[in-house]
This record gives sequence, structure tokens and C-alpha cells, in this order.
Amino acid sequence: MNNLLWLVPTLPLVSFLILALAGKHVSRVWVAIIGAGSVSLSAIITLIIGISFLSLPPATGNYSQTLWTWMQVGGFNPKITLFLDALSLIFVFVITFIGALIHIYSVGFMADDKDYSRFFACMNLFVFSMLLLVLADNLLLLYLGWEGVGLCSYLLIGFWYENPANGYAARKAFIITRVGDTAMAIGLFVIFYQFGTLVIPDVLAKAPILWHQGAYMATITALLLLAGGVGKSAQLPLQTWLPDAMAGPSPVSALIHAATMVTAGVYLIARMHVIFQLSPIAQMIVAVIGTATLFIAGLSALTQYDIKRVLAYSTISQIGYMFLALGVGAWTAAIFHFVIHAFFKALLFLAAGAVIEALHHEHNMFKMGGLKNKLPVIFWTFLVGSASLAALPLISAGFYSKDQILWYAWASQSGNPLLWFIALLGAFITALYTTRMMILVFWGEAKTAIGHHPGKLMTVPLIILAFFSLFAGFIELPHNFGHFTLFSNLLHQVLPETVLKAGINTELQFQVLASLSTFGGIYLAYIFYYKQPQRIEKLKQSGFAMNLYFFWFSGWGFDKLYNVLIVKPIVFIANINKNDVVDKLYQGITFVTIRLYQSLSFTQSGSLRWYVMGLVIGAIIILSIQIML
Amino acid sequence: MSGNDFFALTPLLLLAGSSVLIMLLIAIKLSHRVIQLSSLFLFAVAFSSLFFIQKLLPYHIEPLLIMDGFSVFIMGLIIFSSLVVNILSYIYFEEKEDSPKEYYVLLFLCTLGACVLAVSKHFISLFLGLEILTVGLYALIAYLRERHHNIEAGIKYLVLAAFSSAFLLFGMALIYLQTGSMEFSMIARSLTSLQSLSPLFLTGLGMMLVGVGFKLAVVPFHMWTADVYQGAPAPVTAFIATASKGGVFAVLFRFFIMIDGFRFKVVMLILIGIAIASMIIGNLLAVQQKNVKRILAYSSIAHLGYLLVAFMPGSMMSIKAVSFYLIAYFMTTLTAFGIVTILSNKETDAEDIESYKALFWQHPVLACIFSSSLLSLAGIPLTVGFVGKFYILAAGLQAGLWVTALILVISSVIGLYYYLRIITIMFAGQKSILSEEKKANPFFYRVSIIALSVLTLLIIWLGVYPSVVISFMEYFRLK
Amino acid sequence: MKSSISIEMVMLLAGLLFVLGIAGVIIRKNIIFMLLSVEVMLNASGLAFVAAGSRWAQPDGQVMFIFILAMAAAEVSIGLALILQIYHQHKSLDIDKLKEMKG
Amino acid sequence: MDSVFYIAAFVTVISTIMVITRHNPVHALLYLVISLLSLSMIFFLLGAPFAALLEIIIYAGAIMVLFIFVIMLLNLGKETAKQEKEWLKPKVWIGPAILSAILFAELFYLIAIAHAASYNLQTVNPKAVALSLFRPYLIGVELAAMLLMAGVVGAAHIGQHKKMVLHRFLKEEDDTL
Amino acid sequence: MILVYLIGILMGGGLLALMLGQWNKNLSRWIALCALSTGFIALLFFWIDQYRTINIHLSNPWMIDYRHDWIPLFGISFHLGIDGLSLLLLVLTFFLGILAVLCSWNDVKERVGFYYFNLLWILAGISGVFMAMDLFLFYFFWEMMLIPMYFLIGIWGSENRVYAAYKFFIFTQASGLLMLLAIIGLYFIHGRNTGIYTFNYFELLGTAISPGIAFWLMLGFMIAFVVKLPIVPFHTWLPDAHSEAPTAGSLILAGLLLKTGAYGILRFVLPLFPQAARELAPWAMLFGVIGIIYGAILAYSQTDLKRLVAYTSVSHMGFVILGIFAFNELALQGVVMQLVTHAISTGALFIMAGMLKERLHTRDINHMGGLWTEMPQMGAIAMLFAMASLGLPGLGNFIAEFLILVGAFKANVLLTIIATIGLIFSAIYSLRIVQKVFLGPSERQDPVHDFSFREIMVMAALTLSIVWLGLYPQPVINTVKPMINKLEYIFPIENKNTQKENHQATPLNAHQYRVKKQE
Repeated sequence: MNNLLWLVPTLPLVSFLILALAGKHVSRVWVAIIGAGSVSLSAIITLIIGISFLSLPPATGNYSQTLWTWMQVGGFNPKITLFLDALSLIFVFVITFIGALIHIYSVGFMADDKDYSRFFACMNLFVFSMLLLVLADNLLLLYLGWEGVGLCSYLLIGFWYENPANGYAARKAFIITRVGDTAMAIGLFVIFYQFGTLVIPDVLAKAPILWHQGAYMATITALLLLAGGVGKSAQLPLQTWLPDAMAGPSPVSALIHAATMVTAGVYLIARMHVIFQLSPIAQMIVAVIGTATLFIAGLSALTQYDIKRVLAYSTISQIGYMFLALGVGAWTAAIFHFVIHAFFKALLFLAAGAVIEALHHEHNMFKMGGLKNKLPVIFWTFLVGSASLAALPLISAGFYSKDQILWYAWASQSGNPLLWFIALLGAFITALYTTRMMILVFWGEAKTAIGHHPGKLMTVPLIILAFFSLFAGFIELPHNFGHFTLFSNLLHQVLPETVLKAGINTELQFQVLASLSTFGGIYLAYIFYYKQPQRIEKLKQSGFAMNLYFFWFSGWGFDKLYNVLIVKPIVFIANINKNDVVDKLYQGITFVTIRLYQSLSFTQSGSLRWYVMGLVIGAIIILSIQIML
Repeated sequence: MSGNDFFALTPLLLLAGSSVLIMLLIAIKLSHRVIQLSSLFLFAVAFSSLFFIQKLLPYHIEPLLIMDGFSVFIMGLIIFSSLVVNILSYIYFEEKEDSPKEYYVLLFLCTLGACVLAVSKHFISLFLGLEILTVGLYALIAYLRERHHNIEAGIKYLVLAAFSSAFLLFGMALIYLQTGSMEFSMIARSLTSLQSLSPLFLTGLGMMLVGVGFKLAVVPFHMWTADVYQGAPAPVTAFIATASKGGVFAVLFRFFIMIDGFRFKVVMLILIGIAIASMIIGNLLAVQQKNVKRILAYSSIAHLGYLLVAFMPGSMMSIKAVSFYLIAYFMTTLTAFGIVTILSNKETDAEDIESYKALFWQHPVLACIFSSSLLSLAGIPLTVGFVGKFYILAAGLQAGLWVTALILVISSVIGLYYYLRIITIMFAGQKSILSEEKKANPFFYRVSIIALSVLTLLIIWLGVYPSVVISFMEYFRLK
Repeated sequence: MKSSISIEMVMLLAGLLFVLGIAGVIIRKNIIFMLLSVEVMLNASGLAFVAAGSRWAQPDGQVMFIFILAMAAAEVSIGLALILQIYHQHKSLDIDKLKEMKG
Repeated sequence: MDSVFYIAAFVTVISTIMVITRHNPVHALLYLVISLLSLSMIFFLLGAPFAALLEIIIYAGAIMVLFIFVIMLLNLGKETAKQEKEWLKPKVWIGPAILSAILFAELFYLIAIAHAASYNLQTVNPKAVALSLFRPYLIGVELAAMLLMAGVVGAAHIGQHKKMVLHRFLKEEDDTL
Repeated sequence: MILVYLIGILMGGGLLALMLGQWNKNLSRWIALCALSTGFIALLFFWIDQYRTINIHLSNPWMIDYRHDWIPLFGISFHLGIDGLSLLLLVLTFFLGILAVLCSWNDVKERVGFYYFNLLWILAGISGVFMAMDLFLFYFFWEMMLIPMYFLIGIWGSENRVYAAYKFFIFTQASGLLMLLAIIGLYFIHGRNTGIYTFNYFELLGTAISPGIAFWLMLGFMIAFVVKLPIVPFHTWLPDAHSEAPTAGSLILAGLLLKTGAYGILRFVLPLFPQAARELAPWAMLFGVIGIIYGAILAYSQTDLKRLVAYTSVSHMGFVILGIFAFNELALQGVVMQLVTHAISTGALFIMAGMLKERLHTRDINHMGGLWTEMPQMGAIAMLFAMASLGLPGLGNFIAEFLILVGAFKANVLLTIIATIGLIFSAIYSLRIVQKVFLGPSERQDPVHDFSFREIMVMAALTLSIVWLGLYPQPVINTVKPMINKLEYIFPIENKNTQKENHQATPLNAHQYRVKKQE
């Protein structure tokens, strides 16, 4: 069955080539068919492969198909091989399935856009490179997918290129992710010189032999890979690009900046988990970064007025949870949260897209309101998504995945109470801003009239996604709920078990605490935004609150910090050195020559007496040389 | 004076005889065209006579002259350059002067003087050859009496030349006093007897260097060059730049080879100083010069500096290098000044660099000739100048003169700049539609262009395939 | 007429005359004086030659002196012709009037 | 005998200095003639009677006469003297004087340290000079002839100057002299 | 004999184009085109037939050799010979030559004959440089390619072309003359050691020179190549020459003239002075890295498009020097790849800059903007090549830069890390080009036409080659492998993962370089 594997990435690639080359001459209908069709086809093929993989799992635990040797230079010969095991199966499934849904949605959403074919070409290219990223068997091919994904996010963020702000946001995204990629490239070099190869299975096999636990080299490699992941997944130091990336169309935000690309970091760390396990310090750093990010992003989300920026900060925060899970060693929990998060975040973005389009591209939540009965489908699907985001206990899938992370944050071998407490606080804040968003958008009186209702093509994917956001959680139930852990058994073929601390009391108290924090958050938002809006007015008076508000609004001032620290100096140096100070050196030489010329041509004064004197001086010099020597 | 002597001296006799013959022709009031053609014929005869005396070489005419391979080669060069000057001077003087008759007599005499220099091995013949050359040049420089500064250049050259000849004489007298003989070989014999260098001999040599330095226009004594080159008529400038310097350099070379002057550290130091100074100052003086004649004057100073670099090692390689470079230098300078002659008309010489604007689009052939000669002066491959410069660098480096070679390279880069400046001005501008002014006598105009294009082809051909001349050079051994 | 004049003294005299000639050329502004001073220098070198010839008792010195005379004569004739031309054109023999060519 | 030499040398030097410093060209010329005479005296003492005679006949006789002839032709006398007077201020001639003094010092030093011994001079009679002139140096004589011819032809050409016959609009030259 | 034909075709074609240029303009264009294409096809056939037997005789890299006496007295011979590297660069020369002719098809209006004469003679000079196996002949061709380029910039350039032409000529000529001194010095030292005076590259290879002199001679050679391959202190001629040269001129300047510098180092500096090269290595790598960073920063601040692209090639050439002096197989393969891919990507950017100048009559990117709406095709191609220049994987430049960085990482870790940081800067300036020129609001009134058919063909050829090199670079790597093994043989410092046995870098004498007689 693995000879079908190469079809999965090539279909989006082929459709990209068709649309890019012949985009202009193909009618819009055919563009939609090719664009959305190719991704759906590869989704179906993934299903077939998945079923055959699950029903009769291959002996080696993975399908592998080599297409051709990329290059062969001395000891370095990376091959183009596609490698499918349990982990990448899940990722491929998520990418193709959600990708297909988003493509179908965007057929409706982008219907009246003039660059129709270019949009689908870029989206297909993105799906191809993301698939390549997860199916790569060696790190170089992974790097190719990694950069390809960065390119597509650049192209799609800057899709509406007339407005220079979009262009600026696209460049900011590309450059910041590029910083991470460079660190990762250095990591690749280190790996190559340590192990002599970049093929991931060999690297993971050799790592424990070559390095002892906590080895210096292991930590460095892990940190470099982490830097790469942090860049791509918009974690703490390099997270400023994601909120600006909302300049792109909503399907783009849904697919790239919610479901797939931003989780590439998670995939990388999960894939190279052996190296992280070898250096506990690196793993601890991953956890700390995760926690810090989820807390900061959560608070920033609280203060946003643009609906998409709220969702963007919430994505950063949720990925923070995944990093926390990876940090504490809860590998399967992180991947489980990734799957669930992909569903409800895609749903939220698509629904937000529909809302914005309905209100003639109005992004400000305070100008929306009262959509509850005007857009019923959108309302209900949005409600399901937010419930899952806020992790409403028992019914929403989000509860199961986030609760597991909270539990392991305390119970796992390298978990500790501080991480758990901040994560709990994060859950409370998540519930807070989710409810705030729900109330502002759907309840209260309608401030802007409805443009036109979203068509059938847009609502069907929403409903499917809503279904999954509710029921997907049941494939991984917590221990005390009947021990039904289908998802982690599959993943344990690739990722190690999570080792729990000894003598830990039952999980129930933690679940109760988590639900209490969710309900508390919902209630607080209900009071502030629905019951007594005047409380907010009171808050606005106090200077300290307003300062805090602006501080959180600007994403904890990271943008200003980077601007002052890095961007301003470089631009300043570049501009003062515009015409190349080294050129002054050569202008100096010409100046000296011309000055010499002028002084010498002065000696040619034209008077015969001066020439005779020159002759005599020459004679004197010759004779004096003779005297001296 | 046996029969063989006469036969050996045929070239000199021919030159002297033809000057007298030309005077006879002038006496019977023949037209300028006839005189010019006959002088051309006589030059050709003199040049061919050189081939007849090949079998006699090396022939000593005691005590003054010596006819060996090297002197025949130099005489060939000098007569060849005067032949080219002769061709060029017809159109130049036809326009400016109604009937320039004495010009050809003086030209013969100057060539005679230069040839005597080439063959001399005695102070007297050196002095006489030099004086015939100089006196002849006085009149040639000031030939067009009323026109643009000829007189000024003439008087300047006269006073300075006489001044430097006095120096030369005084130096010779001191050497004669010290060594007791005026013949190079005798001087060499007396030098070998005494180990250390007597101060009297040294001062004599120094004073002679001043005199010779003036004629070669090397740096401390170079100030007259620009004014005389600019003042004198263009063909005469060509003659000064090539034949007169060639003859003087030949005799200096012979003198130093015979007395093996290369072993005296002091003299060598002075020569190195002069060479370096003239290379650098020669090139620097021309950097922003607006007058083409003055640029070529300064570049000839620099080229003499290059020649001295090859001269200093005094090895077999340097003889070949000097001879080859003389060929290259002669041909290129003749072509360059030929172009200046052709382009000058009745009123003005083609001096100012602006008069060469867009030359490439008006007279493509002339512009090609001029740019190839400039590139050869600059030493760019595909031209004989490059092979010459390579030869000199080889000779210099073989003797380990690393510093001078480096300065040669740096100064030739400065030189590159002003050669390129002229070429760029020739390319600038559009093809102006002003009518082609009718040449006074198209026939001679075309003859001179043909002569120059032959020279250019020689420059390119020798640049690409120099081995025929190099093997020919093997033949001119200096005893 | 044997006399034992040391050649050194004669050469010093020749040197002195030579230097006086040089001084003359440099100091004087009038071209005629310049020519005169050049004649003095040539005379000095003639004296040096004759002295050298008499020191080695060879006729070469005097032969050389004769040729110097010939050269001086030729040079003076052309020099004076030039002076006539200059006077004719510039109406003055001041050397500083002949300064057009420079730079 | 040495006293005669020293007197002659003294006279030569003084008269040469006078040549250089006089304002009036005629005076300078006469001083030059005196210095030539005293020089021929020295030649005689050095045992070169033929050279001494030549000096008087050719140099003093012919060349100096030529000079006087030209000065008279251009009647330079008075106004050149006036011109030279205001030109020859100390400021002008100090620099060149120092230069030539340095040169003389160098020459003096170089010649002095040669301390060539004094030899008893034999006279070289004109017969020996004539013999060497026409046997070994015959070619030299012929070349000297060529030299003089060059001088003559050159002087003839340059001396010719066209007398300007000025018509109002037609500038026409005719050839005289 | 094919080698002589190649140079002959070019020179002959040039002369013919000049002759016929006066009568009708487009005849000379066609002559130039068919001269170049015949040469190109001949080379391709030669390459294919060589490629089959490439790995049989891995030990002897020399494919074909042609020798004829020129000046026997000096031991100078007209000696041409090519190995993998020269063959590759020759193919590149003819390929870019065809593109240069195509892209200046109706761009040049006046003096067309002389224009193509210069163009073809530059290419003849460059191919001569790549083939010359005699040091004198190498210098001869090295200078010969200057004069036509000087005329090309000087006559057909834009505003202050004269200044740019001067600067270009004097920079290269001065450094060339220093190289001439080094060549003659080497010639005499070899002559003194072995008695035979010759300029033949193979004999000169084995000369034993004392370290002091060897260092100076090596510096003499290096100065010429470092000025040509612009390394930071000597790079100031490049931006002027590029911004003033006509499109074809800057294409050849960027695509080929810079490569002669790198070729020179690989061919002459490393084999002739192995010990001195090893001493210079850390410094050279430092300058390479400075070049990368400095070039990138300067590229960022430029407003003239061609100057901007010129500075980017300064930055890319910094990688080349870094790779060469890392002395291991990976880096050297990366260097060769960089030479080829940089030529293609910068060449394409220059062609497009030329097209923009022809359409908008300005090179200032502040006056451009929003051209994507009117010219989507050019926008897409420009985006592709901007991505290539910033090293996007899947395109040729990434392979080159990655190999160089991997190779250099072993030699010097710190410098490689700084070089990798340079990659970020390359992203900044490349995206700025696309943003300023194609994206953003368009304030143009007069319509601008997109690609004509001819331009599409040129661009398609370039895109295909850059993508092919990105996805399957093996043919290029195999062609150069023998030559690089030979270099490896000279510099076998302890590289662990190469299987070859290590042995001391003994100087190679002539017979080890057995020249395979081809015809």
C-alpha cells in the first residue's frame, strides 16, 4: 500500500503547477475543482493508507518510499524519501482533512476575488510543502518543507498586495521564521558532524550511543532545534509575527496560522524526542517557554478588539500548552491537544471569517453584536468551537486534551506545581476571553447590518468541524473515565510513555479544579460584559489598569523591544553607509594622485631659468650621492 | 681608410651624401614634391645598405667607430623612423609652409648624427654625433618660425642642450684626465687595473650622466620635454622622441657594457633612482593634462624610465629586452605622433584633447590606429607594448629588482588612466555631420595613412606573434 | 719651456670657470648673456680637455678642443639667428617673455 | 714659471666674473675677449701652442665678432643696460649664486681629493696635433664638417624672416634676405 | 582541437558581426546568436560523451589537451586544456552568452555591429581564461577580456558610464599586473630549480618554493582573483560597473567575470601554493564572512536596482571564498554549485532589471511599485529568482549555500555561524526587492506590457535550469568530482568521514598529471 504514498504530496504539487502556469486561462469553476479537488483526493488517499496502516500495521512500523537521490557528495547523500509512521500519519491526516475542508470553504469565501487562481495555487503549494515536512525521512528534506511552508505563509499573508501593510506583515513573518530556520540549519550541521548522516531514524538510533544522558552536545542540538521550532510555532521570543499575520484572508489564517504550520515546531520536537530526552535541561526549557507563552498570550488575547487577533493570541496560547506538554514529557498529550486544537481553532477562524464577510469586512468586535438570531448556523458552530476552546468539561473535546496536559503538568516525572498552577491560571484566562468574545459578537444589540448570508459551501465545513470539535475528544478518555486510550496506544509505537511521579493521588481532584477554573472564567466574563458593563467603565478610570491594558494589548511590548533593539540599529547603519565607506578609500587615492599632479605641473613653469636650475639641482644631487657613498 | 672601411661606412656616407645631394636639388629650385620623394628614396637606399654590410660585421674602424650587430640594428631603427617621419612631414609642411626645402637636409643630418652615435666607441665620435644631432634639431624645432611657439621651443632647447653638452664635455675631460684615453675599450682596460673607483672618474661619469640624462629626458632633466614637444612641429617631435633618444641610449648602453659599469654600486644606485623617479613623475605629470602632445611627452619620459629598468641588470636578457622594447617604443610613438601630424591642419595642430572628440565616428580608421597605439603604450596584451613590458619585467625580475618592478607596475597603472582618457574622448559624442574638409593633396594624405596602418598592423602582429622578432634579435649580439 | 704646473690647479680653474658659466646662465635674464655664459662653460671644458691632453702628452686633448670650437661656432650661429627672430617677433630679448607653454 | 700661470688664471677669473655681472652687453663682451686671451696664455703655458693660437683666431676673433655684430645690428646698448640694472637686484641672483657655489664646492672637493701628482709637461707641437687630426681622427674632421654645415643651413633658414608688406586687407609676404 | 574551434568561432563571429554591422543591423545579431549556439551545442555533445566515461578514470581529471608552440624562446606555448570545472564554466559561458544576445535583441539601436563584436570577444576572452593551461596565455586572455568590456560599459552604458568604465578597467588591470609579477617570479624560481624555463601549468605545479617567497607569490595571484571576485575591500568597482553597464554587459559581468576570479583561485592558487594557501585560510574565510554581511547590509540600503543586485552578488561571492578556503570536498562542491547557480539567479535578476529600465526608464525602486497587477508573469518570475537568491530550498542556490556552510562548519565553526546569520540578511534584501518593485500600491498611469515571447523564452530557460539544479544537481557534482578529488589530494587534513587514506601533501610532479591525449 505504500506505493500510493508518493501520490499524497504530488497531487497538491501538480495542481499548484497547473494553476500557477495556466491559472489565467482556466475558468473559475475549474480552478475551484482542481484546487479543492486535489487536496480532497489526497485526503481520501490518506484515509485509505491510514486504514491499511491501522488494520495491518507494517512490520517496521512505517511505510517508506524513496523517489530519487537528491545529491551524492562524499559522505553526504540525502535522498528524497517519504516516511510514514504513526506520528506522521496523524499529522498527514489532520493536514489533508482540515486542508480539504478549508479549501471547500474558501471556494465560497474567495468567490468574488480577482486573484482566484493565485490563491488556490499558493494554498496547494502550502499543503504540498507541509506534507513534505511531515513525510520527510531526513532532516534536509524536512528543512525543504520547513522553508517551503515559510514561503507559502509569506505569499498568502501578503495575498492582497495593494495594501503595503500586508506586505510588511508578510515580510515580518518570513524574516522572523527565517531567524528560527537559521538556528535549525546550524543544528543540522551539528547533527551531520556528530552522526555523519541526516536520516532521522539513524540519528535517533545513534544519539543514545554517542551521547550520555545530559551531554553538552545533546543540549546544544536540542536547543538549536527548539529555536527552529520556536520560530515556526510563534513561541515566546519569536511570537510577534503571528498577530500581524492575520492580514491574510481568513481561510489562510485557519489553515496555516491555526491548524498546521504553527504546529510544525511541535512535530519537530516530537519527531526528535530522543535528543530532548537525552538533555533534561533542554526539556525543562521547552516547558518553561510553553508556560510563559501561554500566560502572556492569554493576557494579550484578553485586551484585543479585533476578532482575528484574539484568535491569533489564543492559538499562541494553546501551542504554549502543547510545548508545556512536550516539556514535561507528555508526548501523546501534546499531539492529542494538537489534533483537537486544529479542529476547533480552524472552526473558530472559518466562522470568524464568515462573520467578518457578513459584516462587510468589519473586524472590530465592539462594532458587532446581536448576531445570535441573524446568523444561527454561524452562532451555533461558533458556540461549539468556543466551548471546546474554553474546555467546557465533559461535553467539549478541548476539555479532554487540555485536562490531560494539566494533569501531566503536575503528575509527570519532570512536571512541577508552579507550571501546573500557571497552566490552570491560563485555562481560567482562556475561558474569560472566549466568553468575552462570544458575548461581544453574538449577544447585545446589532451595531452593523448584515451584508449577505454565507452560502452552503461555507456552512457545511463549519458543521463538520463543529461535529469533530465535540466528539473527537472521546478517543482519548482520562484514566478515571473508563481507560479508553485508543489515540495514545497508536502513538506509543513512535513516542515513549509518560512516566508519572510515584504516589500521586487520583486525577479527579485536578479535573474538578480545572472545571472550576473554566466556570469561574465564564461567570466573570458574563458579569463584566453582559450583566454590569459599568464595571468596565470604572476600570477605565484607574490609570494603572489602562497602562496594564495597553501593555497587554501591544503583546507585552515585544514589538517595540525588537524594533529598538535590532531593527532600528541595522536600518540606521545601512542608511548612513549607503554609498559604501570603502569607496572613500579609493576616492582618497585619486585625490592624492591629482594633488601630486597639480604640484608637479607647477614645476613645469615654462620659464627657461627654472629649467636650467632644475638641471643644476639634478647635477648637484648626482654629485652629492657620489660624495656620500 | 681601406676599401673595407668605406664599404663598412656606406650607410653613414650615404646619409651625408644625400644631404648634400638634397641641397643641390634645392639649388636648382625643384618642387617640394620632387624633393620629398627623392629624400624618401635616399632614406630607403640607406636602409637597404644596412643589409649589404651584414657579412662584414663586426668591423672595427679604429679608433672611432665599430659596426657590430647591435649598432646595425639601432641604425636600422633610426633610419626607419626618419623614413616614417619623412613620409609624414610632407602633408604637414605642405599646408603650413609654401616650400620647406632645408627641412629635408636637416633631417638627413640629424639622422646621420644619430647613426654616428649608434656606431661610436670613442668620446670624440660620441661628442660629434651628439652635436650634429643637436645642432640639426635646433633648426628643425624652430623651423616654422612664426607659428605657435616654435621659436620659444627652439631657444629653450638650444640653451639647455648647449648647457648639457658643456656638462658632457667636462665629464669626458675628467674621465680622459683619469684614464688617459678616450676610447671605451682603453678606458675599460685602465679601469680593470685599479680596483676601487677613483673619485675623478666617478665625477666625470656623473657629469656625463647629466649630459646624457638631458638628451634622454629622464626625470631630473626632463622639464624641457613638454615645452619642446608641444612647440616643435609634429614630425620633428616624432623624430626627437624616437631617433634622438634611441641613438643616445645605444651609445650609453655600449659605453656601460664595454666598461662594465654595472659593477659600480654608486652608479647603479643613481640609475635606479633616476629610473624610479622618471617612471612615477613621468606618469603623474600627464594625469589631467589637456594637451595631447604634452601627454605623449610625459609618457615618453615614463617609457624611458621603463627602458632604464631593463638597462640596469646589464645581463644578456637585458640586451634583448632593451632592443625589443626600443622596437616597440619606436613603432608606437611614431604611430601616435603620426596621427597628431595627420590631424593637424593649416591653422592649428591637433593639440587640444577636445579636437579628438567623436573621432571614432568621423574617421574610424584613424581612431583605431590611435587607440591601438595608445593601448600599446599602456602595455595591454594583443599589442607589442605588452610583450615589451613583459620582457622588461622578466629582465628586471631575473636580476631580482623586485622594488623597481613593483613601481613599474604601479606607475603603468597610473599611465593607464590618461591613455584611457584619450580613448574615451574619442568614443564620446555623436557622429557630427560637418562636411569632410577637402585635403590639400589627397595622394600624400592617403600614403601617410597607409604607412600608419602598416605600422599598426606591425604593432598588433608583433603583439600576438613576437617570436619572429625575438629570434631575429638573437642575431644582434653585443660583443 | 718646462714648467711644473700641477694639473690639479688647472682643473680647479676649469671647474671655477665652468661654475661661473653656470651662474651666468641662471642669473641673467637677457638671452645674449645666457649665450655668452654658455660660451664661457664651453671654454672651461675646452681648457679641461687641453689640460688633460697635456697631462698625458697626447694631441687628443687639442683635437677635442678643435671640435669643441667647431661645435661652439655652429651653436652660436644658430643661437644668434634665433635671437634675431625673437627680437623681430617679441621686440625684446627678455627670457621671461617666452613663457606661453607651461603646465 | 708658476707665477705667470697664476697671474693669467687670476685675470681669467676676474674677467669672467665681470662678464657675468656687467649690465651693458658690449662691456660684457669685451671682458669675455680678455678672458679668452688670458686663457690662450694658459694654453701656451700648458704646452699647447696650436690650441692657444686657435683660441685667439677662432674664438676671440670669429665668434666674439659675430656677437658684437648681432648686438650692433639690434643696437641693444642702453635700454638693455637699464633693463638689466633693475632686474639684477640681490633678491634675484642670491638663489642661483648659492646654487652654483654649492656645485663649485662639490667640484672643488671631488677634484681636490684626487691629488693627482704634478707632471713635467712637454709641449705638443702643432705638427703632432695635425698628424693625429688627419690620421686616426679623419672621420672626426669630416663629421665636424657635417656639423658646421648643419649650423650654416640652420642659421640660414631661421635667420630668414619675411618682411611684412602690409596692405590694408591683403596680408602678403615676400621673401627677402 | 574542439577548444581552438570554440575560441575561433567566437572571435570569427565577432569580426564578422563587426564587418556586416554597417550594412544591416539585425544580420550581426543573427551571426552572434548562431556562433554562440553552435558553440553551445558542440559543448553539450562533448559534455554528454565525457559524462559517460566520467567515473572510470577518477584519478586523472583532465579531459582534453591541445598544445602548440607560441614563443619557444620563453617556453610559452598556446596550451589549452579542460577538466570538469572548466567544462562546466564553459557551458555556463555559452549559455549566458546566448541569453545576453537574446536579451539585448532590440535593446541596442546604434553601432550594433561593434556591440556584438565586443560581446563575442569578451566571451572569447572568458572561455580562453577557462581553458588556458599556460600561465602566460592565462594572463593574455585575462587582460583580453577587459578591453571589450571597457568599451561595452564605456559606450553603451547609462549616465556616468565613463567613470564606471575607468574604475572597472583600472581595478582589474592593476591587480592583473601584480599577478603578472607573481607569474614571472614563479617562472624564474622554477627555471632556477629545474633549469627548464617554461610557463606550462603542469610543470610549474611541482616547483618547491621557500615558504616566505611562496606566500608573496600566492598573494600576487590572490590579489588579481580577489579583486575580480569582489571581496569586501576591493569590491567598490562592481556596483558602479553594474549600474552603468547595458543589460547584456551586466549579465556577462555578473554571470561570468566574477567566476573567473573563483576559477583562478581553484586552478592556480590552491594547487600551486598549497602551504601558503593553508596559512591564508583563516584570513580569507574571515574576509569572506565580512563580505557576506557587508554586502547584505549595503544591498539593503540601495535604491538603484542594479546596484542592489550587484551588492547581493558581493554577498554571494563571500560564500564562495568561505567555501574555497574550507578545503574539504563538501565545501568545494558547494563552491562550484554556487558559481553556476549564482550566475543563473543574478543573471536573471539583471535581465529583469534591464527590462524594467527599458519599460520604466528608471532604475530607482522608489519610483516603482504595484507592477504585479500589470505584469503578473514578470512578478512571478522575479519572486522565484528573489527566492533563489535568498536560498530557498528546492532551488539551486540553497544546495550551494548549504554545502558550503556544511563544509565550512568543520573548518571554522564560529565563522560559519556568522555566515548562516548572513542568510537572514539575504532574506531581508531579497524580499525588499520584490516588495518595492512589484507589491504595494501602483501609482503608474501609462500601461506597461508584460513579457514578449523572446523574453519568455529567456526566462523559461533560466527558470528551468535553476529548478533543475535545485532538485537534481548530481550531473554538475559528478562532472567536477575528479577535479575536486585532485584538490582533496593536496589538502588531506584529518577529515574523518572521507574514506581515502591520508597521506602527506607531497608536491605533485608532472607525470601524476598524465595528460590524456584525446584526439
